[in-house]
Amino acid sequence: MEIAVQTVINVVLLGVVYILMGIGFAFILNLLGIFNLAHGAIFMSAAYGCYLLVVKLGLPGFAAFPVTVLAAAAFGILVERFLFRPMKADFNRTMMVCIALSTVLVTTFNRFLGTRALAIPPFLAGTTGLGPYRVQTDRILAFCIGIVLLVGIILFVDRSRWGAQMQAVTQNREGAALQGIRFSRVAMLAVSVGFGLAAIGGVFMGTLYNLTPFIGDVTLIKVLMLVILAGLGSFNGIFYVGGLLGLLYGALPVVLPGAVVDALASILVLALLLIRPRGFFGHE
Amino acid sequence: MLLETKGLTKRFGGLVAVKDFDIQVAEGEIVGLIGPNGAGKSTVFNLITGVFPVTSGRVLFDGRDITGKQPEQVARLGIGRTFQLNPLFHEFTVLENVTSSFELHPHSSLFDIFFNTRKYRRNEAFIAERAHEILHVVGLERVADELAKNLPHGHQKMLGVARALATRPRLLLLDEPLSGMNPSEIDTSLEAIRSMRDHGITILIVEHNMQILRLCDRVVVISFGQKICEGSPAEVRANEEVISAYFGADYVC
Amino acid sequence: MKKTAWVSVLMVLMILLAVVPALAGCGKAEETTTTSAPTQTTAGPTPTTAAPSSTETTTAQMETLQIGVILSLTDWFSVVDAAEKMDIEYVAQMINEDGGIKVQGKSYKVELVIEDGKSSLDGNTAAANKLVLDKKLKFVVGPGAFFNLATTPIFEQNKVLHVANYNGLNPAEMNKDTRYAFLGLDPITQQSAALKALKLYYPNVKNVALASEDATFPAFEPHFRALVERTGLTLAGEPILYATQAEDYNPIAAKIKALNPDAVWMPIGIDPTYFGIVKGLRTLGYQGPITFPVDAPSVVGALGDSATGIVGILSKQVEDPYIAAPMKRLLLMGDPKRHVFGLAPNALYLLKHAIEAADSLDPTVVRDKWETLTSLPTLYGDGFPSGNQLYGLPNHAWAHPIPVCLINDGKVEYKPWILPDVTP
Amino acid sequence: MSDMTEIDTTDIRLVPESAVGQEVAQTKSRRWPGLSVLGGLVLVLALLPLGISGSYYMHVLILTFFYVVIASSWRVVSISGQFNIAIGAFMGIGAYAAAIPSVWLHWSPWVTIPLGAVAATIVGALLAYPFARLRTIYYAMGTLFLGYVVINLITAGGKTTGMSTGLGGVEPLFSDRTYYYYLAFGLMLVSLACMYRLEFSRIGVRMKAIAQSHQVAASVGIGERRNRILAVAFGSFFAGLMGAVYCHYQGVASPNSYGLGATLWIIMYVLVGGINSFWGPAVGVGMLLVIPEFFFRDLKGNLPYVTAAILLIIAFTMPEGIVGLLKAITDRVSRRFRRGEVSGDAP
Amino acid sequence: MFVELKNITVHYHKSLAVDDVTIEVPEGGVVTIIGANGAGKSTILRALAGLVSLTRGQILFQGERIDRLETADRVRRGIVLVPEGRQLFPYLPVITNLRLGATLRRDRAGIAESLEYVFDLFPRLKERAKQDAGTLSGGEQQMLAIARGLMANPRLLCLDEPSVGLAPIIVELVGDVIREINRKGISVLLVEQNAHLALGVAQRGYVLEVGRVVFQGDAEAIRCSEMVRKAYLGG
Repeated sequence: MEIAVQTVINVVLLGVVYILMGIGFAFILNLLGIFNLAHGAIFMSAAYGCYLLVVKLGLPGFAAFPVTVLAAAAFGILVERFLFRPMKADFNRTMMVCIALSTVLVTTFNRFLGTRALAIPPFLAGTTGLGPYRVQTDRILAFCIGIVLLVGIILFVDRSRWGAQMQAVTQNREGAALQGIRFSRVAMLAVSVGFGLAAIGGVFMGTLYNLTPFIGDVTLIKVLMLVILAGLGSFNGIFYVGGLLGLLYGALPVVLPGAVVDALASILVLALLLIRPRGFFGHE
Repeated sequence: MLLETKGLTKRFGGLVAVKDFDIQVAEGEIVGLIGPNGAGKSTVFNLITGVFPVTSGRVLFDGRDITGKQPEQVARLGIGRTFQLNPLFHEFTVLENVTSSFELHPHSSLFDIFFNTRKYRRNEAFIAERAHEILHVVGLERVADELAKNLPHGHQKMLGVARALATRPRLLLLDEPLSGMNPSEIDTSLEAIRSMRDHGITILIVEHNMQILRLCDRVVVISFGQKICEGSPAEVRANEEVISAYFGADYVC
Repeated sequence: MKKTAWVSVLMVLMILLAVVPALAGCGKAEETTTTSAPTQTTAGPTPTTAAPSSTETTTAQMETLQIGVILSLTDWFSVVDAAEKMDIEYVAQMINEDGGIKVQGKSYKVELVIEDGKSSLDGNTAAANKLVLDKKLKFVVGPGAFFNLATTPIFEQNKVLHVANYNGLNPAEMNKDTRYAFLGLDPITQQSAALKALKLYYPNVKNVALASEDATFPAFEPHFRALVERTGLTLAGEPILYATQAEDYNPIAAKIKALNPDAVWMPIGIDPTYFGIVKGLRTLGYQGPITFPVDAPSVVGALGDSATGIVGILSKQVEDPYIAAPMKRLLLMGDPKRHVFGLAPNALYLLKHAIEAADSLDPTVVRDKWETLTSLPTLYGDGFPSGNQLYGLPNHAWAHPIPVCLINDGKVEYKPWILPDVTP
Repeated sequence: MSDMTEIDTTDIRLVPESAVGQEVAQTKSRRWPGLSVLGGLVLVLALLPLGISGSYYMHVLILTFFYVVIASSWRVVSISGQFNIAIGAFMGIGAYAAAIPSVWLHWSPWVTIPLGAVAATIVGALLAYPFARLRTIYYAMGTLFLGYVVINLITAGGKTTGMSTGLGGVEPLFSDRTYYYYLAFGLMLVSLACMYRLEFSRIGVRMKAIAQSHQVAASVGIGERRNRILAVAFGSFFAGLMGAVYCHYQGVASPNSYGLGATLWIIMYVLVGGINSFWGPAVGVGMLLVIPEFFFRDLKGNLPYVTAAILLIIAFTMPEGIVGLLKAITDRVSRRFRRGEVSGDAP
Repeated sequence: MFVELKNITVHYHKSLAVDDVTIEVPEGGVVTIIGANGAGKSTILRALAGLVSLTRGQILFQGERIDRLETADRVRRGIVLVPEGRQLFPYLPVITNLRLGATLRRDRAGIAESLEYVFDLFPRLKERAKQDAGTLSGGEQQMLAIARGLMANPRLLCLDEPSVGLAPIIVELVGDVIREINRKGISVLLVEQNAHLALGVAQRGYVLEVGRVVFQGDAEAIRCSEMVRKAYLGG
């Protein structure tokens, strides 16, 4: 019973992190048509950034968290302006740029901080009772922040002016331009929000789990799965598929040993992809 | 009948693009399929050539049921076609566009191609020669080495026809061959189409330029996916009611 | 047909690319006094004179012995190996301060040639080739873990004596035919110490849950089962295996807890996985002791309050009252608080003593002598051979006393070092 | 595919035969300088072992030969419009199909290497069938996950595959590296010749046609599915072959060499060299693999910065890769030359 | 002159699409460009909206050169294109589509007023305000496209083939709407191949053939020109 409860908590939390990452990735993909293969590296860098702020500069966790996210968002603006825009959405060239960016970030953190596994100190130490079960307080905190953020994102996309513009560009770029929507600004916003969300995911992961320069690689694969399975251009789908992946990776390790988990989960994803090549929630 | 469709119907989701459409094309005829934009003319072509699966109905070619065949199989049977948009291999030169379309006659097997056998070389030499001939016929010989994407619109159209001719079709489906052409180009095109017929190719043309009436033996008018009248050009032109309803009153005046 | 022009340009470029380094390679080959024929076993190390820029006048007169080192400085395994690089350099410095390696009355200054194994077998192959073919080295230290799969064949073929930091028990890494392969630490003995310490400090423990990274585990499994039995414990349930590359280790922790064991034993893994599982276990409210190879300050730093009830092996700290003298000296050479794995440095240390014992710079002679030795000094105290039967080689794998510490409530308590059981 | 159609000689010839003949002759004579340069290069590489025997450069060059073939085989798949992110996996299938019988059944390498190549081809062709439904980005992502699945299966394969640590003890083909050099070099020449033949024959034309417009291609009788499967089978044959030879050369097969990271770098070789030209992969391998090995060896851990910088420079300044740039330059020069000619003729 | 396209030349890829065309639209007028498919009509509108750049020539808006401006800046000046194929946002509700039309406007009151105006003009849209645009019928989508264009408070509304794929009854309605819009003082540049519709509402017209203007003049003159009748009216 206890293992079941713990599994449910794991599934939900993992799902929330995947969804945050997936939405960030999807913003960039849908608006700019760029498969941001550096998303995992951004995720990792943000986790390290937060670690540095807390441990090296002694900032309290609650201050370091927003600073990290804002810094990532600002970095996103720079990346959009100086790396993505000159590539003119050419698939091959953006791929090269993303891999270069990812390589630089990973190498840098590996060179200077990669000599041991680190962890961001907990925001709220200790555990909290949840009925008869005990749960790490940070997990509850992360879960709450995650849910608040998800609601915030839904509202942002559905209700705000910028959200509507982003959706418009996603659905019909030329039509959007004709309404006077400036693509470059919306693209910048999308990349910076995308990087910000990746940073949030990174800080969560860095706090709850551990920090190495290579955590991004694993997460990137999950995010790709998520976005493709949800369908390009889909927003709602990310929530469902994020939940599904959370379930796969939160629950399967309980019943299956080691590498079999990855094998089974990836076969499942591939099968789904072959059944519905355009994803399950994508338009058309 | 060379080509015959029976009760051809196509649905896209809830939208019925083509409904119960029947058409007959006899060997050696030029048949025009006319109608306003969005009437479903190109959809009919795509159903005949197997690009879209048919919702219901049948397509018969030379008495054989070809419903549900893949586009390349349809091409192999002898139905060539041109496209309204993107009708070319843009990155190929004009000449390559034509030579690459010589897939069926003469045909070289994979073995021949890979090992560059005598037969393959002979075939290729023949193809090169024939391609020049075809380009000469459609008047594109001078631009043979230009990239297809750099051609002006009218030339691209003609190249589409050249490409279709390379398959040596028995039936040629032309999708708006006259659009984007100036009157003198139109005259040459009409002449070219007529000479193709004289070489024994049966032709079905989709057009909304009324000048095509000069060329056709028979005309089928389609609107909203349904055939609304059929007959000789004179008969159709005389059918005032149809014309005014679907093309505007000025067509009649 | 317009292609010809650029094809020519390209070809010229490619020829230049191929010819220039080739010429450079030829030039280099002529410089060295040894011939490149690998069959010539008498070829010693390249005794070039020391670099003139050396500031130390005492060592300036010494000849140099280049020793190759393979460590993964980039990619995922650098979490382990980047720290090793610093320490092996300190050990080399230590050896040089002590007058270098003394062979036939001459002193040789140790100069390390460190290559990056890139955390992949491909990278290790390249690194080994570089050391063997390019630098013509006759002695190599490393790599660690299963990367020996890639390097062993190259060393064997070129008769290069190599001391692996530790290995993954794959027969391809070390078997009766790999006569030039030596092992700095027999990994089984390390785990024997872990169980012994567990039994010693938690006498009530009757059964242990075994959780391991899955890839190397199959090779270790029979040995681990034997160890558990020999220590007088039983396994709680079947071993729990997990993939190295996962984000969330909580499911693993939940699975371990569900076995309800007296203690948890994690023999194989890397720090991130250990920490993840311990963190998970403690938040789940698991109270029993956990043992795994740790670096005490890292554990405390990464786990905070969760760092309790941990039986750690292999933590090397200056404040450890039981610490062996050479290890203490190594720690004091840099920041004493740093994270020391101490496996590659130990391999180098062993190699130095083996060469001196053989009194020769010929790898074959050293090997023959080494196979007769039953004791050698290590950084951890006196070393002894282990696993002669297992590897089918006499005295090729070595073991040494293992440091032990207990961590409770974030406090580290050092315990006397444990002499592990010899693997048959 | 039987060949039934006879050439119809009754067609009227509008172009004199001599004109066609002239064109061919001209082409041949222009090819000569390129061929002689190529021959020179082959000669130099064939004689190189005399100079660098037993040196590390030999290993680098062997590796280069392998990767030139693998990157080229990826490009062959790509000319049919398929951005296949599973080429590493096919290499892995070849490698493991060779390594497993070699390690566990002690089969001779002369059997296992062809076995690896054939296994990769068959698996590639079979998998290509369902994937032929996917196009563009969906195909790329589908194959990305395909590669991921293959690696995961290898990793979950227990003792048989050696899991993530790799499978050691694969029997070597030769004891002397020079033989490997010639084997790899020979295989590269043969493979490149095959690929050149494929690309510049009618098969390559078909593939390129499909890549540009599968609808137009179908309308002239070029089947999309069969040609795409053919491309994948052809590419995976060479990938599998090289994977198999490479694992015998190295003595191990490890999933790490065939994963997403490895595949992405193979693709980077092609993109850097130029995806639109036959020699692009070779140039890319030279740029990203050979040059860092030869000129930046002392950087060690900082080496990734160099490769990242190369990628950025190429992405920013040469959208078509290095060969693309060279081509553009020579094209411009020759066009200016030609224009001069034409204007001279004009009245 | 209100809007003036002066000797513009446009290339698509490398092929010539519009060749040295001059078109003038007077303030408050309705001008039409007719011609066959592929004659370059749409290209002219796209160049005017800033979706394609000019190879040569100028575009003047009240004497000011606007051919280097971004699309958004042209929309801000009041040049709004209702594109061919409608280019709606199919997965957004009708009301959001309309509001996006007013992206550049900041006057809340003005937007509300415009909204009321378009709902008056197209009562059907009001009924379907909450529905996704993609679920509307063809005619409703065309109305939505025009309404969205009106939301930007245009001074020149460019309509590209508004009659495509519409039933005859609806085509009539489109004609009425254009007249109604024009009555409000908005200039209209109409591109049509339905010459009947186009010449019915326009005061002035241009006939385009392969990227060149071959005939221009009053709507009536065009209607009766022998050459035009022959080429485009099936005479």
